[in-house]
Amino acid sequence: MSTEILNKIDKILIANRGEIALRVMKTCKEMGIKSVTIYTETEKSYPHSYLSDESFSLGMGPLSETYLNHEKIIEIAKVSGAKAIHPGYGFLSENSVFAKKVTDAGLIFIGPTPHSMEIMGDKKTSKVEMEKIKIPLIPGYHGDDQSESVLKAAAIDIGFPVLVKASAGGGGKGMRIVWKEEEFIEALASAKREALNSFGNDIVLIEKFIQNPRHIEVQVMSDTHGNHLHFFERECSIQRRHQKVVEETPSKALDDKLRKSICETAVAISSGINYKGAGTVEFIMDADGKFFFLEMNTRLQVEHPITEMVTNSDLVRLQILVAAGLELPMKQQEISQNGHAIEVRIYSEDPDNNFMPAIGKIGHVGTPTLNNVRLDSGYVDGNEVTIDFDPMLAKLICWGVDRDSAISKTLHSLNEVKFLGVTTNRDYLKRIVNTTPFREGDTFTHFIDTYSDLLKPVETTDLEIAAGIASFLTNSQTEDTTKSETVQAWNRLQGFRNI
Amino acid sequence: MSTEILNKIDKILIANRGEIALRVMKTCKEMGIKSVTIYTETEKSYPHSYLSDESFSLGMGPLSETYLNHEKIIEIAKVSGAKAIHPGYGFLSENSVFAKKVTDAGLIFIGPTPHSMEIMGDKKTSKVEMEKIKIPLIPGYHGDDQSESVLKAAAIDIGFPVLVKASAGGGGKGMRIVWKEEEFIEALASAKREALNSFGNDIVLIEKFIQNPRHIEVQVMSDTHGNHLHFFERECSIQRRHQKVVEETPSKALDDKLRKSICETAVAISSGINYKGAGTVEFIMDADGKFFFLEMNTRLQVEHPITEMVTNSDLVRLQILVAAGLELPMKQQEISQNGHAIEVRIYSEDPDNNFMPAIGKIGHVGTPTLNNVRLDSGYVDGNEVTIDFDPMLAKLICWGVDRDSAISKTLHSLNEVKFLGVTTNRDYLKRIVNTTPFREGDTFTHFIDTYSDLLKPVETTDLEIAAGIASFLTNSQTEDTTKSETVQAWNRLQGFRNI
Amino acid sequence: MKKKLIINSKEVEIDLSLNRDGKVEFTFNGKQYSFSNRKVDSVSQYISGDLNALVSSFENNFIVDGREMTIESPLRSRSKSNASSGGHMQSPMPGKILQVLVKVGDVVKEGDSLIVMEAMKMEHTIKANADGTISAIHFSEGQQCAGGVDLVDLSQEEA
Amino acid sequence: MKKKLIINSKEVEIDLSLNRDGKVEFTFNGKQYSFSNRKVDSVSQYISGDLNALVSSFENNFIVDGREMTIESPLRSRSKSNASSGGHMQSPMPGKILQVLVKVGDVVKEGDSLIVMEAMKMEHTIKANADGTISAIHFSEGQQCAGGVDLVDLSQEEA
Repeated sequence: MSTEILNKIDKILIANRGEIALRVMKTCKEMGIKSVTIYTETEKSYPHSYLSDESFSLGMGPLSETYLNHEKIIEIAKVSGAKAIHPGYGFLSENSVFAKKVTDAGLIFIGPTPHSMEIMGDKKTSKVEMEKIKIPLIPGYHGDDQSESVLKAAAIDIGFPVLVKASAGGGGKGMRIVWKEEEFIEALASAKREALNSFGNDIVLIEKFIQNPRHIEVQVMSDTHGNHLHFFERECSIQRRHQKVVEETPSKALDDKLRKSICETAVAISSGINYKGAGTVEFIMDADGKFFFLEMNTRLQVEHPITEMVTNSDLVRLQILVAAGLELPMKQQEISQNGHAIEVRIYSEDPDNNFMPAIGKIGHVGTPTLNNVRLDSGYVDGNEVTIDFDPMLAKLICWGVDRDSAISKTLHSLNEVKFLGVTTNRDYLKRIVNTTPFREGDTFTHFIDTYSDLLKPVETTDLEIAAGIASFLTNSQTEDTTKSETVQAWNRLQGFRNI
Repeated sequence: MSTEILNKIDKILIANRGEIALRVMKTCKEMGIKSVTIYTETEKSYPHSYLSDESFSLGMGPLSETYLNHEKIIEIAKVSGAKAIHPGYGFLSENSVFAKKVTDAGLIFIGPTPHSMEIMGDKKTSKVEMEKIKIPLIPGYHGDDQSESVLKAAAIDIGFPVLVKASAGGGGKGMRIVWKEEEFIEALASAKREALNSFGNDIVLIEKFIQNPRHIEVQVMSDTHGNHLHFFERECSIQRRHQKVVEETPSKALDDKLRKSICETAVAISSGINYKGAGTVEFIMDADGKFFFLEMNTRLQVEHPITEMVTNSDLVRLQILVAAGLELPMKQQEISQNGHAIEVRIYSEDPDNNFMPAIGKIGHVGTPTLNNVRLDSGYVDGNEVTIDFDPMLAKLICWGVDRDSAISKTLHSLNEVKFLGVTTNRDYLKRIVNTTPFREGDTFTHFIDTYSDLLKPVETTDLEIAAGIASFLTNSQTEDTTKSETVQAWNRLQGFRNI
Repeated sequence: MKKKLIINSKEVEIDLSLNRDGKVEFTFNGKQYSFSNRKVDSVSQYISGDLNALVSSFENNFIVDGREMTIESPLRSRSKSNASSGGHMQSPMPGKILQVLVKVGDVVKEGDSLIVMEAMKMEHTIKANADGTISAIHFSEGQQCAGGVDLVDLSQEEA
Repeated sequence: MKKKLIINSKEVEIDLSLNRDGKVEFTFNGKQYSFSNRKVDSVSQYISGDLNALVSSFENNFIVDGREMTIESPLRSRSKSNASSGGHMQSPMPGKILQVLVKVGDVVKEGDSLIVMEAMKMEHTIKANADGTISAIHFSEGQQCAGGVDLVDLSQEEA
């Protein structure tokens, strides 16, 4: 198979940055495919700019002139001799116009067809399509009439609480929950403003808001030979600011029957629209196990590694095989869930101050030591965290034989993967996975609001502070001596924890 | 299960050092079991001495007073409240006297019964036992009469080439191949001398020497409820000085039928002697697929991680479960081989100067970046490599979807896992796995001698040296400026690889 | 020897009795502590004694077995003393002012929303950190602002 | 500017024309090279230009994309000049002399075994590094020896 692939795709341009650029690069290295990366002039010290086989500067400027610049990226691909473009997630990954330009330039776009992207790219169009193939949908208003009065009437008709969502949106931007009629107008204005800023489009839709819902999504992968596979579910209920922070698979909320039903629904969608490549079908599930189609992401998902660990597969590799026109090298019945995996997203932010993003210089990135633990990060020692890009520093993914073991490994590894010098949510993530509700699987999308009392910071003890002071004092002590003398001094130390 | 385990074993003393102590510690951390380690006064900067929950000094002195001191180790276990002792490999791991003392002290020995260790600990006794249960053995002389003339006559009778081996031996010490009758006496003297030095016992045995043999071993695991499982084979044919340097699983030399036959033979042995815990049955296999019992190692093997990666299991966890008296949590038919794994052993030695061990200070240990790659090492930045212990620095274990992918990942990762400051065999290991014979699976125990021409160092090119010089020169350049100024200078650099 | 330190932005005093050869002894908050210290790598130390813990540090950032804290000497302090207090509401990071919800002279209560700004593509609401009267507003809607600058000043009633 | 370096224990001369702001240009072995340099971490740099490579270094130890080499300045050289040459066979590391296979006055050829020693629990054979006559033997059987000391001296015939 490897020669067959290399004949088609021997060099890939990765049209992204940070951890996902490094993630795609790893699979390229494993498959013997050369990788080409792009970077802006301010990113020369970030590893995605120098760990690839070749890298090209995008210059300086706003995103539209760099990572979103269709023409420049396609030109770099051609100059470098890349045969295909991997868009990662975000940026141009769900842009059908770009995908078409790539194909028109004689290059392979590693992703679905522009047509699939168009169907799924707009929440309204996608729901119309889903109704055709009888996929369950949440009651809602997806009309063209966007006048305040019509939207308000629709909200009253659906019944509060309702959700106001940007039609073109994602990632929680342009999204508001409205609990009471009298809050509707202000929330609508705020959502529309954020939508316009983020997506250049302020069309919104209104939906029944399901209380205590779980976010369950199914990973699908389709080739161009009629094989539509799924790689089981992920539960991503734990969210802050409507963005996922903790994801896991399998979901504790699914029994075998429900799992089969939701996964088969996802495959009904991917085969129904004749999908190609990797995609994620997102569902919202209520307490009774009723699930509704939410949206389909036509790209690799941030949280894809937990699926890789539990199904022992490499989704980027499969994306590349499919893009090269090959058949998927497994059958559905060969894919199984083994053990449990949890991903936590490490952000440079202060969870105890309304998740305010933080900036700074990373003095040191810690390394996880346990087996079957992955740290997907785009930062190395000395890198600056700036306001130019997303504040996600890394994803920590821990696999265990069972859920309890995955939780223990997550708690232990979060202590190890320090980002010295920057305020992060590491401690907060530990608090989340260590709560009784999380341990018991009582997870739903308002978990963080509901259990905010359990998530309060634990006061640092005097003893912990004293240990920090000891280190501070000996740090200043070592400043006065040379390094090697200090090491000898430690070696001379006698009686440490002797019996 | 976790409560059941913790009720029996909530704290383990690890009676070992280096990478294997850290390896056992990882599983303890994952299972919520406290770990206790031991160290000598010269080892305070090595991570096994401070990454455990508790650690105790063994003081100073020869091994008999430290890592081989039965009484001191058992005393530390009792003082610390450990419920069980994990011996790792080497040191006391196959010492039945120690195992018995541990049990007599009311502690659990994580390993087989002293009786199994005694049967398998002596090569002669074990072969007598194997004959009883009709396991195929190599033609040889295992007699008590150790006079030069009798041994020589036996060698002539078996037919040259023959192998002279220390009866109590292992790891290639006290072992000599004799190709011609006239070389026999000198080789015998040398083997006996080395045997006496290493094991305090110079009894040797003589065997038919099989040319171009493969070393195939089978991982077995048995519980105390009558379940005797195997975890498939490992091929460890690539050896230098009779010590394994490259191991892999599955073996290219086995087809399904042969694999079934050799694995079932191994289980016939473990069930035949009513074995308990983890063990490895070693076979030698000739070019026709005929295999002969070599020996059984009654402990965890150095190369166990490749089995863990391919069967997706944690052998240390299973050892602990069995030691606690629990049933193995899987059936034979649930264990399968998935993908391919290769382990290479990184030694501080100069392969281009007769594998002469090297010492020095490790300035920096590199980290592997690809997924499904493990570096099991007992060293951190700043540690000294001394002559006091084994020169193995680390084991690099790479898993790939197939053998070619595992080879690519090994080559790539060997570049990453530098041990700056110490001469290592990293480059040599790359040469081995990159040869055509290795890639084609033409592996046998004399691979390194046979293909020595293919394993010669490749001359460093002027261009590579020039890149080194560039780094040397800019290193001295940065010495004149402060660190932060230098970083800014790099950031100011324009036009790097611009298009 | 008495010594002042700033820990998590608060000044504390310790009484240091020993600090050499990797050993340190001091009194903090009325209790006596004694620790030994071994270097692990360029950022980490293993502290043993009253607590056995891995401590990593970079500049004034310390992590004790996963717990983060800042420790610095008053002479070299990098943290601004009491940022966003004393009636000055500061921007947490560079961004754009979207909405100014108050005007000079307004009486506000602690927690009232004053300004909505956008930073890192998300909206952040700047709230009053005390009761008081708005005495100055330094930016208007649509303006860019740097990080750590005063946005709104509040004159507090005397207690 | 001409500059001498010791690379893999051999002295070479380079002609350095530029070395500032992370750029370096020089002539080596008759060819002109030009590189830029970016720091990656405390031990690694990314070198680009005639070759794009990660270079790690610690003291005189350099690794260029996995290839190891030593580079040092003649003034600060740490490597012993031509260890075990000039007719001195040295012990590679501390150990114990097991067997002395020659005596003073013996004529030996390059590659002949002279001494068997044990170090790190393995036997090592020390061989003649040139043709010559044994002029001195510094240890006898059973003695411990340090690393890097002369074991046997050889007087070489004049060429």
